[in-house]
Amino acid sequence: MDFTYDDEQQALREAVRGLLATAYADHDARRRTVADEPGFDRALWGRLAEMGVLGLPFAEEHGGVGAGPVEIGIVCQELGRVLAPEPYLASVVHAGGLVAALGSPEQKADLLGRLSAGEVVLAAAVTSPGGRWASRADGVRASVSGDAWTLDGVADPVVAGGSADVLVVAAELPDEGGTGVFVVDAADVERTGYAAADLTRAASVRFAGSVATPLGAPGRDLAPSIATISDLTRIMGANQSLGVMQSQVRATTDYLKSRKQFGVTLNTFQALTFRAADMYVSLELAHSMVDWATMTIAGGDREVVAEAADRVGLEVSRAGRHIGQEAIQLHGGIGMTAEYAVGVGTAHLEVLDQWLGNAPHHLSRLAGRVTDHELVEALA
Amino acid sequence: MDFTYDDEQQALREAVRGLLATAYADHDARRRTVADEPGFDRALWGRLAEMGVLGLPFAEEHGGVGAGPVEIGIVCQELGRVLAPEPYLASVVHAGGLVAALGSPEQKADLLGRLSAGEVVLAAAVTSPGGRWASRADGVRASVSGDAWTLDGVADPVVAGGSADVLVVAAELPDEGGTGVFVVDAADVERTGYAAADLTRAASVRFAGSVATPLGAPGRDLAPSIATISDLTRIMGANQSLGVMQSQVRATTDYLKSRKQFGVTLNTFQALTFRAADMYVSLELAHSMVDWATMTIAGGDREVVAEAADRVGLEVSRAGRHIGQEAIQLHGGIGMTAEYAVGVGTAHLEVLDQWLGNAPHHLSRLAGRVTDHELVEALA
Amino acid sequence: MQLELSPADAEFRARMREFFTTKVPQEIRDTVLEGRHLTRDQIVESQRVLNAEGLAVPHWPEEWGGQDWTDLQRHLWHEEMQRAGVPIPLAFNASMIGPVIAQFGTEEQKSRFLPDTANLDIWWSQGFSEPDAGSDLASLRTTAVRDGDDWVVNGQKTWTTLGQHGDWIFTLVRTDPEVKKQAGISMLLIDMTTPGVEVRPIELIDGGHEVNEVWFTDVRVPGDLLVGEPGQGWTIAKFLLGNERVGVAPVGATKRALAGLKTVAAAQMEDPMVRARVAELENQLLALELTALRVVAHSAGGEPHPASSVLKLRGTELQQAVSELALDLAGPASLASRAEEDSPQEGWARRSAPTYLNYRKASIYGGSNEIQRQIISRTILGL
Amino acid sequence: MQLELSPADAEFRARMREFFTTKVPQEIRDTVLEGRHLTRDQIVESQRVLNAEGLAVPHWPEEWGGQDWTDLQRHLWHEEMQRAGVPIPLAFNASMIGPVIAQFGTEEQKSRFLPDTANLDIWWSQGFSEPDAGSDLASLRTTAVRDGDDWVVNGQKTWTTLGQHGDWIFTLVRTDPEVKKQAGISMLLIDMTTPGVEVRPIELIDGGHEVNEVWFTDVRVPGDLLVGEPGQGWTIAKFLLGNERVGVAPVGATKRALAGLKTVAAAQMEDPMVRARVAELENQLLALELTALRVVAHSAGGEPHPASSVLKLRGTELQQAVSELALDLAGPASLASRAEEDSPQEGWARRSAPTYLNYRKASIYGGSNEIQRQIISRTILGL
Repeated sequence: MDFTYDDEQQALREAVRGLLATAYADHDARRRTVADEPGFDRALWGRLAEMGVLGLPFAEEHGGVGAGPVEIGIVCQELGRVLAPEPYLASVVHAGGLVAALGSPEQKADLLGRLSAGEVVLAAAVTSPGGRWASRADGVRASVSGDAWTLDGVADPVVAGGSADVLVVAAELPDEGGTGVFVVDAADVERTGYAAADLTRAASVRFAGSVATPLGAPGRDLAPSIATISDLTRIMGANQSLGVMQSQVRATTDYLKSRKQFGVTLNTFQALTFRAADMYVSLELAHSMVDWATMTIAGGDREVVAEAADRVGLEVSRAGRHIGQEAIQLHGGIGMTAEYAVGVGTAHLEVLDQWLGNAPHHLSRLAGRVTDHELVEALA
Repeated sequence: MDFTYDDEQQALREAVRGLLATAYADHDARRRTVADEPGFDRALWGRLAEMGVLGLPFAEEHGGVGAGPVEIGIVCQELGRVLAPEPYLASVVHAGGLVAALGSPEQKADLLGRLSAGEVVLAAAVTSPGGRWASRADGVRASVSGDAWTLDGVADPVVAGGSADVLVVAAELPDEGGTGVFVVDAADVERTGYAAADLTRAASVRFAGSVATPLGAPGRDLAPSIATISDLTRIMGANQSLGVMQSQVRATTDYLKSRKQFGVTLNTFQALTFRAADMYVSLELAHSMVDWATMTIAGGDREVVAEAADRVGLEVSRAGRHIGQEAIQLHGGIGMTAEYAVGVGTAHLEVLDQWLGNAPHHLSRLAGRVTDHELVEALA
Repeated sequence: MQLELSPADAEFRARMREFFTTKVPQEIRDTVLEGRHLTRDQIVESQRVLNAEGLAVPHWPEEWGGQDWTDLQRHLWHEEMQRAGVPIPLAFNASMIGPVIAQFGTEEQKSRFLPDTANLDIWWSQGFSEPDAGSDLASLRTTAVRDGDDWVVNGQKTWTTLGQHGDWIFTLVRTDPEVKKQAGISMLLIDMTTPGVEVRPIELIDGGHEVNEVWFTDVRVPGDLLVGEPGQGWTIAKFLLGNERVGVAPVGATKRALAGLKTVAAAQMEDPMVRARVAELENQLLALELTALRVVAHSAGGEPHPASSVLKLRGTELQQAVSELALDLAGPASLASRAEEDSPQEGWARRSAPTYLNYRKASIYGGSNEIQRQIISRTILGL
Repeated sequence: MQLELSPADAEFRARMREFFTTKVPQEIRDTVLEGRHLTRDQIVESQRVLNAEGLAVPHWPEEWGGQDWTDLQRHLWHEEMQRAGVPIPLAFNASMIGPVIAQFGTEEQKSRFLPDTANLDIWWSQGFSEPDAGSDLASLRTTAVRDGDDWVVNGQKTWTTLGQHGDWIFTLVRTDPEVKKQAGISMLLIDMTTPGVEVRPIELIDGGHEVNEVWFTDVRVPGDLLVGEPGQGWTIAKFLLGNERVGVAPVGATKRALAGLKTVAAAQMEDPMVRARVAELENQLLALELTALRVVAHSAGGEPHPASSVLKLRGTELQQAVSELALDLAGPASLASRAEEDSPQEGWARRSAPTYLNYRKASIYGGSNEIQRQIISRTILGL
């Protein structure tokens, strides 16, 4: 049992942090980037590809690096620290994860190779309008005629869907055959992009007879795999949230030390410093859960990962709401402004949770299983 | 709409407060009283009778005073302020309430007359061991032979059951006839008295062929009436809790002003004074709900009273836990001692809630009805 | 003690309900009820409808359009407006500068400003907060220097809500830098079209343009636009900020928002955990509303009831809690915050994240919740 | 990073589990697991079983019975004890005075006291807090005045846990009233049978007799019972209070208590709100346990990890929250707190109110949660 990074992991963290510092030296840089389309920095995306970060999760034979979940978590934490709007979670972890899990060798080599090289952006279209983290598709239907598949319906939100070149789409198979996963060229759909509250981008995607290629062997019900990749994405999203929260606690602490009111700095007021202490408590507890959940992935057991996703999802959602709200409150008015990173961080935390699974969702699932075990075991 | 007491109500408050101040001038007096049997001050009980307080809810023709719910609430608040262990809620409000609602004219004149005069103590036996605020009896069964009724089974907790002269008992009627209510002479049962955590008294009562007289006409299902009297008792219990909380907030405020640590009084520490402010917020919100619930009784609508009991039960349980816990915490070690009223008050608040209905219970009932209305209306 | 309204008050309430639901345009009310943004014109139109009926500024002196209502009647008026989705009369006009001019202004100021203020012919902005004077308002730095009969104003105000719509702004300025900081402050009324006044938008995290910075560079203000005496500004500001007993907590609007969620997220209301969360909030809102009624019933004369701080504190907490529930009910659909109206996601769900973020301000502005706790612990508890 | 225990650690854990569940008497373990009170004899017996196996004081120096374990092994040892219901070795002996004597004591003090302390042949009490020196420990007033080779002690200690069982008491006393308050404090070991020592019970709100006042009236203490140097008491006390990295939060015991409720209140586990409450607590406990593991894994050398304050703070909050759940599940049965064993109400339900009340102390003693927040904000956050 070991909660520390090895030297290579430390080096990866430093390298990613260094690269992100050039692109997002301050919050103004992030503001400028999200003010324009595509809502992220394509040059930075390219440098992440060169550094191997985009190919981190994928096998070397498919153009990737073959790193483990801890490394991917490190990248997500660093992205979170600077509120980077790059679609790493959506494109690499989620959509790339679906391709890596379900694609044929040729599809993997093609799509993951180009994704790793920064040549294409992928997006996963798995949620229907009004839908709530289901692994069964219900907004898009697949039809087959001979070997030719087409899709009809709407997916929304499709995170990074506006800038994606290729969509990885969950769709209902004919004859109640369950949920299939298809690759669709973004040129063959109707897309309406929009910004979420944190100014990261998503899209509403309409399929109307769109030509689709099954990912892997066609016609199988892939709902369990979709669920597993969602769980993995949830855990990596929690890593990203952790990075955001770390920055918020640091910013709040710095602000309390420097901001004066009534002739003294705010850290003179015990009611405020104690609330900062409570923020730190939430942060550390969430940090532990994030590390744990990330480590569970290596074991490769789907049910263990599903459990870990619910547990870290609940913990990070609670911590994120607490820290995100207190960060604004302890900053006062300035925390409400788009010019300042703290309030935008609070928006980012909510977008991550509502996209990937919020506290009531995870709690409801955990509550359903509460009598299935006697004790929750931290160590196997 | 009026939330103020009239002159007579003010006078009643002053009179009761004055009388209680002679008996419970300080917490030591309460400690001495609860250290001995019967766990309350019979002399004080007699003086309450003389003052008309024991007969407050009952019609003049039955030996009572015929006062309204506001007056009874005032008495309960004052009892709560000094943590008085007298069984007013159990004997007058609950057991007396059952007699007043269900008894024949003769039974009312007899039992309520003697109760009002302080000649007998009544207790309501309506809960089975492990039972949870049900209005249907399930621990005691009634049998009839000719006109002669007998009871068998166990009721527990029976608050004030150890010192009661007469028990008012809910029992299952034969042939699935619902729940009846019976009067039983305490001499005809086996009782094991005990102290609750706040040192008020309850008892386990075993009926074994105990001779019982039906309250009112025999053989009817009285579960709805039992529920209504429980609701009324819940609301009066909330009045008593309000008195306890008022004392706790006052004691905590006084302590913060006088207790020194690190060379200064505790009210120098903003983290503590802000928590006292939050206690005050809980207190005032609960106060409003208690006044409102008490006023709903006058309308005489059972469903309105049931709703009010759930609402005030939830609010007072939440407020009581918050205030009770903070009162101890802000006092530190001394709040943990039996010598000091604050910690005992916390125990008293919990005993009242667990006896009459705790927060999860009331919340669960309110949640069940949440889609039956659009808005909750404060004013009719 | 009694719960029922008197027949007169019940009749009063019925009259308010009737007027609000029939005379204020439905489109304006729907906009409020659905949590969408009102235009400047809608706000003006609504207030003029009220003012024509004498319902815009009932708490003002009768000679300036006020009504001799009890506090309970004002409460009922305020609740019924929220219930019907009627925009509350612009606070800067109706609750802030109007009562100040009526109390402290010259007769000339009263006749010049009060009728236009009541009718929203003048849109007032508030110029109190500065970048380094938030909760610690008395340390403000904007100066007004006497020059002949005029004052020359320099400095910066911030968090000026809806300042982009403002015709005039009432400001706190430092007229005497030599004396104790509160004593050197005065209140000036400034025409925002005066040369040297510049309004710059501040973008908030919900993407809206709701607050502004207002810069004053050698702005010349005629001497007859000072309210009260020089140095009386702090007293006037305390009067202004403590003036509210009614409507401190947005009870009615929050109740409506919660009730609305039961309809728009009806399917999720089958979930017992959602039901419990709604039930808990409804109960807390009831306790808050009853407390507002108690405060109204107890308050005597012009002094604000100290429990107003309880209402502000709890009112904003519950407003925020309901916005959290809305966001959680919206789930993934909440990502479509800045999607256009043709989005397949429902409007309430799209607005849930911006609303959640916007309401974070509620516990900061108008006296932060920390200030409210300070007031409770000091003024009420004597700590 | 990896989650699995090393084979050696896994084997270690298995060995602990085996020993604790087979060698410590079942009756003692059941008493712990059911939340009943242990007698003095049970506590002594259990510790002697552990000590015979070298498991009572593993963190002491090896020559005095310690084991050269990693912090992780100590954590596993501690968790397995709680899981099996084994009473944790008496903290006053094993965690407090033992390490102090081993670190600061003379060789004579070590050989005289350490073996008996490890084996609980001496039951130690703690004499730190005073009526006017709680969180502000440095303002203590109990004095020790030099008289020949002896010290003469006068004063009063309070909150002396289980002092009624004490053979000896380690005390902080003021030996020099002239210097800065921390500098005038020394640590004395006092035989509680010495004339002038009087122990008076304090009754707590749960009805138990768990803490005491200890009065010293002209108590004569031989000079060789001073630990370290005169004036070193504050340093020693800080060492003693900061000595704990492992077992700061009662994670294992709280987990067991929560798991127990699932069994004893099985019928109520059908209620979705109860399930949600249990699930939330389980998750919070997991986060706490993982944090304890992170602290263990990160801590280097003798310095306590600053996150120990997180563990203490959160650990007591969760311990209290589980006791609240138990009380709410018990409902009316909880009224039978002081009923006898033949009560028809179940034991767990009868104990729920006293346990709830007793655990209120958890956030007060051993450094109140306010002190922990102070440590976090100052030491960790630099505020």
